[in-house]
Amino acid sequence: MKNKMTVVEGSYAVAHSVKVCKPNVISAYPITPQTHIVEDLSQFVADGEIDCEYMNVESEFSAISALIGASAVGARTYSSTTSQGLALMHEALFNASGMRLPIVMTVVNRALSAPINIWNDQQDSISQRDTGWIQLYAEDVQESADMTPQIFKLAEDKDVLLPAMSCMDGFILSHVYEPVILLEQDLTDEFLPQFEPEFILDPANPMSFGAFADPTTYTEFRYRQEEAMGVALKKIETLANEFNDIYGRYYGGLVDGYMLDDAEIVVMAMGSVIGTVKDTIDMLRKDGVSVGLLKVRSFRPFPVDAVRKALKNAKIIITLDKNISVGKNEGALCTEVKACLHNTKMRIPVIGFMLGHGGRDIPMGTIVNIVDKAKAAMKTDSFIESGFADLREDL
Amino acid sequence: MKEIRIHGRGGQGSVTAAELLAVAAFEDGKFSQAFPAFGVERRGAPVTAFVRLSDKPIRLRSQIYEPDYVIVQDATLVDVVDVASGAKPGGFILINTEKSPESFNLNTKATVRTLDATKVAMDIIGKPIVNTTLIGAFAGVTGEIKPESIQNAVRERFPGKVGEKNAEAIKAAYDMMEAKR
Amino acid sequence: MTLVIKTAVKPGSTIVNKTGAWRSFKPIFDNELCSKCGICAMYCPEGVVYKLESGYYEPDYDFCKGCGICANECPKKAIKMVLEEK
Amino acid sequence: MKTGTSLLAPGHRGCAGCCDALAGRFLLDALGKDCIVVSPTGCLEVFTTPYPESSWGVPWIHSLFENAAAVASGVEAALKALGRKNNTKVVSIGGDGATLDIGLQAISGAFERGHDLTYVCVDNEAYMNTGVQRSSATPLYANTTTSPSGRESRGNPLHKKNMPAIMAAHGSPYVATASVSYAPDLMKKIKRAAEIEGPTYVHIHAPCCTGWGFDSSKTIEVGRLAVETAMWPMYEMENGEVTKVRKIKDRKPVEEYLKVQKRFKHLFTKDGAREEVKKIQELADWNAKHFGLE
Repeated sequence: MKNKMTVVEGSYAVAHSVKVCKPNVISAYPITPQTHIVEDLSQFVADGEIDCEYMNVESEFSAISALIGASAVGARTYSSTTSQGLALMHEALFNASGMRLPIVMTVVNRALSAPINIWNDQQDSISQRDTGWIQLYAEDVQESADMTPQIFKLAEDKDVLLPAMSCMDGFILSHVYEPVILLEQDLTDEFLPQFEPEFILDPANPMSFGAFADPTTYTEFRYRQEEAMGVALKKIETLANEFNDIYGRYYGGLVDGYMLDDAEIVVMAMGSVIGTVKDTIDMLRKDGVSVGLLKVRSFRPFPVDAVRKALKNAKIIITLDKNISVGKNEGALCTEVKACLHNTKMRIPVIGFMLGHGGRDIPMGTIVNIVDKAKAAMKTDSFIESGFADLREDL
Repeated sequence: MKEIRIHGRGGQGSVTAAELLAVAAFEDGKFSQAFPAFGVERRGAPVTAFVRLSDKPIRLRSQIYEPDYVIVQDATLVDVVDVASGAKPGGFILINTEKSPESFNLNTKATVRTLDATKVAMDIIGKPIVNTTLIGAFAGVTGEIKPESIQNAVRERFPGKVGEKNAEAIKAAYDMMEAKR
Repeated sequence: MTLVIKTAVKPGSTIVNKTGAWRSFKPIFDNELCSKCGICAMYCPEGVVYKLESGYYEPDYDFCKGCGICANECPKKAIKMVLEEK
Repeated sequence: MKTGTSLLAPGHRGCAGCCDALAGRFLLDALGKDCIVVSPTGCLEVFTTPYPESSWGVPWIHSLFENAAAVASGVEAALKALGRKNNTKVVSIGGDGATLDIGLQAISGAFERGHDLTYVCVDNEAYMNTGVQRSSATPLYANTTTSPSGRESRGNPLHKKNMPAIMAAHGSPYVATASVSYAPDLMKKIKRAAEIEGPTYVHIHAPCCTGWGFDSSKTIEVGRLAVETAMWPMYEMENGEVTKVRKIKDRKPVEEYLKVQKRFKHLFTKDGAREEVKKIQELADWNAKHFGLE
């Protein structure tokens, strides 16, 4: 495998993946740290390496709006954004999912203003969790690259037809240079079928899209989205395996465990912090600490059953959230995991730690401290409230 | 795993140096990772970039606090930035300067090495661009990467005459430092 | 669930909604006065004043909402609005 | 078989005497079947597509209030990318709120990018869909629910935004003003706009009986008065230059237009508002002079 690797920037690897997925229309607006992806795609267009309409629009709002039109015409559509840009798209995100248009977008995760901050956390995509978009989170550059064709195939599946976000941590993954296998065109052609929707905007068969639904039908539109998310849940597993058959790489389906089976303390997290957690676990295991990891790949749909199954031997659960649900004093993953365990016989304490906001670094020491707190809680049976893991005392 | 921290000023090519080291190390058969300490700095401001080299795939994504090696692109940075911060005993701090290592009163257990990379670059490349010369010197000091691998990485990144001249400077700096290893 | 929600809707399907029930005044066309100019058809907001083979015009009362534009615009005053008897 | 059956089917929920329904029908009569229509949120969108029905006999899409031009530009780009553009016209039709206010940025972007599309504004001079609130297309001194007349107010204190000039300034090859009261002229202009390559714009003046306060039978008559008083100048612009105007014979005083509408009633009460009417007359005079209407 190593001889197929090359050292490139994360953004380039993802842009390359987009290229081999052959989108018909790309529409994007530049915003740090997403810029390198759209610059690379623009260069591919300029060099004739990709045959598509590339739209340099005047805002993120128009970027997503243009793709709504393009997708309804039957085009494979792609965009990439982050932070404020994603927030600006908010209204249209609901629209894309409500119209069941399988637009694919790489979200290069970044903090939200104010105060203005260009660095990584996951507040942007997490804030869009109820928009009806699929959300997958990647651990490293290779997974970000590999997620792209998987998510196109998932979104465009005729039983799913939901827009989807492939989330990668800003800078940490988008600007890192590391060895990666750039996706092969022939394998991608084999893996990813043509997008052939049943209904399109076509004068030969003039259907209307985006009708006005009153109280007698609106609920059922939303229900069908929920149903499609249920289908997506199963397909994410299948696609991960199909991808493995063709490309020979696997990252877990909905979730993935590391040193999990015998672990008393289970750390749950999403995105690029996973690697640091794995190294920390290796170190702690040497000291005899019974700790493991449950990586969450799919946040929407949320894999309730898979999480319950994976946590069955845990004694205490730690969630790491690069987001803050202000007013709840915990992050979104923490809330989801707690909700997962409710209405079951599993009585496992869940302690949520919020960290890594606005690009604050997460060194192994921070993870060690968190695990220490969980250890102490297990020993004394004392309850620890969720909260911030890396607050400065001097500010 | 070996960890490297590069100090420079915006516009001096610190991030490119990190990237080239990662590419060269990978060509040498190691796994590598390079990333900048992302900032909003503009030309002239102090910047930092990081590199990790390992025999195994690299998973760790935090910044580097205890580097095995430090590269300082501009000796004037020593007054502004704590370039020796966390440097491991037995490691090296490589500074671009015409001065001797002893003239820097750094509080560190790492070994300080110096090279007038600006002169080497001026003589060979004809421009005071020191990032490539310094990573050549880094290879000479540490023996972590083959100079040929760095030369190849530079040739690939800057095809043609520019790459060739840089490759020449890399070899010269390597030889100067390797001789004193 | 038997209700199948499709996001795409069939063309021209509002035809099932007979808006003639909205009408309180009904346009009555007098062919004696009509000059067959077609202005009544042109300015009908429902698009339901149709030209007959004879060249005269006739509204489709299934949809006519009785707005009175046709009567107001008729240059020959050949259309009268009369109170709907229901 | 009934002759003249429109591509905009009846059974829609527009008001009796609706100007939007007329504009929508004229649009499709002018374009025929080979087009794709994008509507922003507004009366026309709401009353033509009550799920699971649609009045539209051509492919049609509604997304949001402020993004119709962006959606239309995506439709056009996708048709090109998929090799299906051929002669298919991409048209957006929206109200004055969606055009002059909330959707302006998306329109500006689409026109700047030079897409081959036509944007049609049906201007009834306020937010009728939500109950007659003022927009930037509301004329001076008009009474709306958010610019009411009162002891301290003579209605809307601001001037109507000059949207056609804004579109012409974008370098649009064709910009025209039209009126629902002049149907053949309107359809000719829409056809022309659609046939010209690049982003073109048609601004239709459309009297709303409900919002302006006149009998439903008077829609066409009121629209005609706007033109005959020079309150609504009708002209065509090619590449930024006015190339054609509709001349007015025996221009009428603005009172004749204003007096038939409840939204200007407060200007004609016992204690009157002669100054305000005079100001409106000055606007009409300016139009007449500026466009050479006489």
